[in-house]
Amino acid sequence: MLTQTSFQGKLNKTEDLFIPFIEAGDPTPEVTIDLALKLQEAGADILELGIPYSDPLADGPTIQRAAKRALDNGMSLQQAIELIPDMRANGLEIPVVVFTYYNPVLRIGEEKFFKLLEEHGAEGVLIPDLPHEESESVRELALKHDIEYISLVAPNSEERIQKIASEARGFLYCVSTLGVTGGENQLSSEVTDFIQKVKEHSPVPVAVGFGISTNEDVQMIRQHADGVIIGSKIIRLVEAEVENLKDDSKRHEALNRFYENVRELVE
Amino acid sequence: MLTQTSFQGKLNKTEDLFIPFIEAGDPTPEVTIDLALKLQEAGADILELGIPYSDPLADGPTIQRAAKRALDNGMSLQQAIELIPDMRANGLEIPVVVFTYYNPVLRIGEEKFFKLLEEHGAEGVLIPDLPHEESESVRELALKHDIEYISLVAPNSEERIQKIASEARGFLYCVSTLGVTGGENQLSSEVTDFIQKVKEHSPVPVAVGFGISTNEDVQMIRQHADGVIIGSKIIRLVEAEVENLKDDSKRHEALNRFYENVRELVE
Amino acid sequence: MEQVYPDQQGRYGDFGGKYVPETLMAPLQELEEALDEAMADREFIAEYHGVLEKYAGRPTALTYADKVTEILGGAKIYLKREDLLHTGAHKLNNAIGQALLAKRMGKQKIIAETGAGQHGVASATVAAKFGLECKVFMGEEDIRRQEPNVFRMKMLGAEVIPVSSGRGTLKDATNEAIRYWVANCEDTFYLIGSVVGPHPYPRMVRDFQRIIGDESKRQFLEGEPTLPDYIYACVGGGSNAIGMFHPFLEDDVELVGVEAAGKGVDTEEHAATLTKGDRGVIHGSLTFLLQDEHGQITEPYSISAGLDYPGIGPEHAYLFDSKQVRYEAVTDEEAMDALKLLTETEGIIPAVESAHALAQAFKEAKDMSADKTILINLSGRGDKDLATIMNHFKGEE
Amino acid sequence: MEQVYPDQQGRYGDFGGKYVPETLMAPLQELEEALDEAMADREFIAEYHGVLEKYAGRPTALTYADKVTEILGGAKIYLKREDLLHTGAHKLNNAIGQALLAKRMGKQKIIAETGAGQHGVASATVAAKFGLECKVFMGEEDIRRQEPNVFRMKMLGAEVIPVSSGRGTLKDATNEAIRYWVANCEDTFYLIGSVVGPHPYPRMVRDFQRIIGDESKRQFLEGEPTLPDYIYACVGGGSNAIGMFHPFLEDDVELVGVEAAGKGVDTEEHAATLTKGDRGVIHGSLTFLLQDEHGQITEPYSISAGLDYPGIGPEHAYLFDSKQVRYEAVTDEEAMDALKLLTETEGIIPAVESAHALAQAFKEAKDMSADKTILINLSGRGDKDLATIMNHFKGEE
Ligand SMILES: Cc1ncc(COP(=O)(O)O)c(C=O)c1O
Ligand SMILES: Cc1ncc(COP(=O)(O)O)c(C=O)c1O
Repeated sequence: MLTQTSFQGKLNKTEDLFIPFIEAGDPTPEVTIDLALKLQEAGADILELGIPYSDPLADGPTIQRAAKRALDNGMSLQQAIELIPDMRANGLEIPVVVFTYYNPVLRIGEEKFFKLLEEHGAEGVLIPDLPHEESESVRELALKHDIEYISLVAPNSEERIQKIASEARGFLYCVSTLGVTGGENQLSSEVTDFIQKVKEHSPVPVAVGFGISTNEDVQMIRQHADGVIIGSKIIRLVEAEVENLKDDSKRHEALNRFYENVRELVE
Repeated sequence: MLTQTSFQGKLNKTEDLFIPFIEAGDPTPEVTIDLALKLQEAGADILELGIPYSDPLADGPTIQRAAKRALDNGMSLQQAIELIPDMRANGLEIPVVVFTYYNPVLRIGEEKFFKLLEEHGAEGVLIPDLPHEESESVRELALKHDIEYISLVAPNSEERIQKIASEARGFLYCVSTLGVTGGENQLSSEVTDFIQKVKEHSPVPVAVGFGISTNEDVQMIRQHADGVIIGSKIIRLVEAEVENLKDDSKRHEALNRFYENVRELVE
Repeated sequence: MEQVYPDQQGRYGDFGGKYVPETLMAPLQELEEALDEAMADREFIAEYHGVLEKYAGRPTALTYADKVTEILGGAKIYLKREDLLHTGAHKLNNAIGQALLAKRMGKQKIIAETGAGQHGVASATVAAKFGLECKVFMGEEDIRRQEPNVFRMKMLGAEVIPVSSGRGTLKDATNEAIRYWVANCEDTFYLIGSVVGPHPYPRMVRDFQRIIGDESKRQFLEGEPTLPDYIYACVGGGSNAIGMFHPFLEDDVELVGVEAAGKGVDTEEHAATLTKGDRGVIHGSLTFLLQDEHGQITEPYSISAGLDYPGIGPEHAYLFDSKQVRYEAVTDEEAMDALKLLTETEGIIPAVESAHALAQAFKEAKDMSADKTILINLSGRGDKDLATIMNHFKGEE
Repeated sequence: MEQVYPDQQGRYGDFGGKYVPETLMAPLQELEEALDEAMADREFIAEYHGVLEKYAGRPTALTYADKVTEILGGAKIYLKREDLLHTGAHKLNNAIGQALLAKRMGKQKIIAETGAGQHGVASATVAAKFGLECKVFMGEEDIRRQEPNVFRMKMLGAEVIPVSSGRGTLKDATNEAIRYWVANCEDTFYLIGSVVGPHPYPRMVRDFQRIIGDESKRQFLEGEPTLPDYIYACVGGGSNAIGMFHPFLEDDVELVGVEAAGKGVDTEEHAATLTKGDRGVIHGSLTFLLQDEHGQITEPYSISAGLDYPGIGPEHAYLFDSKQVRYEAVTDEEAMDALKLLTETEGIIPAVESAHALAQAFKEAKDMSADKTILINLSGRGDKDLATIMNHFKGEE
């Protein structure tokens, strides 16, 4: 592939990446747009935009709650994707990676899904319940639609690491620990070895996620990987302000507090 | 047997017998004595003195309640037998048949039981759960102690009727109906045939019991048998006055009412 | 040579007989004749065995309880799994036999007494299967503590008749059933649930339950392949115990019947008939029973409704008296501990009744050498006892 | 010739596969290797069959339901009696197989999800028997309606973990079990209760359940002696149905899977996955499921906790899609009527799940000629459902 992908075109750097996760529609579609912009302001390099799902197998209670809030408001896969042009119109420039479970994709149809992504200016997709072996056709479609298909590797991926890493696109999502999202993370020396090994094979930046919730975590990851992915912790910051964010008269200040908290986390 | 038994000696007639049943100790030992005398006054020819038992298999709810009242007052087989001399001292002249289940007899010992009966002036014994086949040794002991062993026959005794009836002593207790005591009695033509058959074989008077509760029942039985046995109905008359009978100031009148009711039943 | 008990009069030594109101003499005679005829009829026996196999789930398994054996560190422990029988206890063996006999006798109605409700459920079950009308007499206290079984009986189409006399347990239900039978013996078959009652009941129920022992003997000889050194069974009326013991009576096997000691044999609250009772007559037969000095039957107590009975089958009285079987008594507490141990180590929740046999066996097994083998009759499963078990252990959580 | 499904990728036609978080790919690989090795090891197979026979009570009976046959007046009706299996349902067949595999893999901890509680009880049972630590995930709604099973699990030493997400039923319990497994896959064996989940689960569970069909086939040929014309089984996840159907797939037998239509397939409240669902991914495999237009999984409903599941095993999806098996749906009402009929005529109280198979079979049997024979898989006993049954029929008294 000689030409640059849209993802690559929008990514400003390939090191020290900050990749936050928010759930589309949590607590409202409008707030999601505001949060995306605030995160960019706070230094986000890539936005992971979560699609709320009824049965998020890879997620812990925090993201389950976020999904429930979003679903209760009627958020869907298509509506979530349709938020991206609004984000862009309001100044979002960083690449957007849509994070969705596989079933909504199947339901809407894979072809239609990728067309929607392309048309609405998404640059990547991550499907946590579609491992490498099941994703071949999806990866081809992604390629065709100029969407980076983000792969994951886990500490127990073992021999499969090399294959997954070497075929990685966009960035490679390194699951730092066995478990669902939102757990506590203790970075052991084994994890740094694991990251090292992944980096050896990966043609794209290697970002680490799962359970990163403090500034110390962030600093530690930075020493080893090309980026940090922060999900549940960001959701908890949203959750702390959820009532204020829904209130027109309080939203502005809530967003500012959110911004300060994110800055504290990643600076 | 040429000599007369005590039972025969005390029995004034061998036809048109009225044989009431009371439970020893119901509601108190003293009242039992009073009731026995009132029954004699009302024309009783033989007194059936029931021994209260915890598990009276052949008895319906009325006699079960009487037994419970007596047992709650501490009545026992021996105490019940010891009431007979008191009855005699107060003027009771008719034969007394002790009605008891077999277990209390076994417990006290068969020998001792018959000695007690003899010493205390009882003339007969009836053990409803000791059928002919199981009663040989008891019948021998009875004979030895000048106690009449009262046998029962039932409508379904069939071929056994002849044997039981021909060996009967004192009087023969004809169970008029299948069932426990206290039921309703409908004297069918089969029953009169049955009584007839029993009478053919019995050397002693044939009395009919179980479920006789109205003057009409009594009249009907008199046409066919030598006597009527009235149990539950008498107990119900006691029961109706039970509180008054326990009250010294009201006993006299209660006994009179009891007397009137019994007269009405059998006259 | 196997001894032939009972004799013609229904006697096991001094015990047994027919101590019943005159009205029952004829139906008992009719029953005995029909029974003798049936038991001599190959077709009847084949039908009985066919229903046991194709409907009730016989043969039941013989399970080697390896984990509890290891934990106790003594004799090898085997379990005869009557808990796997349809409806959950050995009672069905007998109910099937008697129901087939009732049908053969042309009786369309059956009655039964029940304590734990297992015999009631078994009776209601065979009534449904063979198209008979069924009434079950059950004490009010037992209705309370065995509620699921009450509902099962009703679902099966039986009428459950609450008995309030006495303490409202098995003894009282039996009295009431007998009283009902006296009045209705012409068209009603009384399906007794244990080896109690007047002759020929104790013999009939034994013969319908000895399948337990016959099967165990065959399975043991196939597996081990010798006979067990000890056999344990709980004793309420005594049907599962006699059924298990009978085929081993002439063998070199130590047989142990286990009664319910309730809160202790030295308290007033127990059901240890042989350990603490005296000779007497109950429910139509001469046997041992719990009674006071005046011959009044006393109220027994056991945590298990199925052992909460003041009498015992006359054949047990005889086996006790002649020392052919050893009888022990086990408290509520010991039984419940054994229940817990079996549940946690073998994944089998036994009936509280059966847990009495387990408790005694476990106690003795510990001190035996590893070359000894013991067999415990697991007479039923504990599902019916969940409320009792929950209640008992709730303090411990 | 028997078809070899699934293929190497765990596919049954389009269905199956492994749609799981990356973290589970390694444990699934490890499981598949251990499973293939075990299934090729005669000793393992012998151990599995040994436990089934000596502990769990196999073979279970094949009962000719003469009375219900007579009442319906059509085909001859046979019942495969999984209700007689230890712990009361077919679930134990699979739990034994997986527990033996867990032991062989050196895993000391097992987890399980449960709906009706039968798989939870089966898992807790094998955990006790084989000395494993056990956690059972169970939805809060199911904990409420299957209370006796919750207590049984606790007695057996398992930890019951209440799941409050969703409607608190089987789907949610499964989600939570998978999440737990993701975090603890190194030392924990996930003992799935039906032919669902990522490959190799659907194949493994099927192979541990096909004993039902294998035995039935043998028993039928011994008895009738031809194969049945129709076979019915209820379908929740689909394990009892696949276990029964699989050995008959190549035979001239019409196979009928029965789903739960709840309050009616035209209402919102049902669990009729094949009848009303669409293709999608649930719990790691591609199959049919109940979902809304956006691909959100919808909440199923059935009176029976064991059928209250929005998905179905991928092999069923394939058999449905390829029309090898016919699938029907039966309402709560129809199932409960069939439960009542079987109880009152045959003296067998079936599980509410199994009653769905009965209802469909009875409906069809009526119109068949008397020379047809049908076989119904009675997957479990109704003891666990007494509260549900009581509640359902209480209006009628
Ligand atoms: C499981 C079980 N075991 C034992 C018994 C005691 O009866 P038996 O001594 O007649 O076996 C009962 C009685 O209900 C029972 O249900
Ligand atoms: C008795 C019974 N039958 C059927 C089922 C449904 O499961 P499956 O479809 O996997 O057999 C269950 C589930 O709990 C059950 O308990």
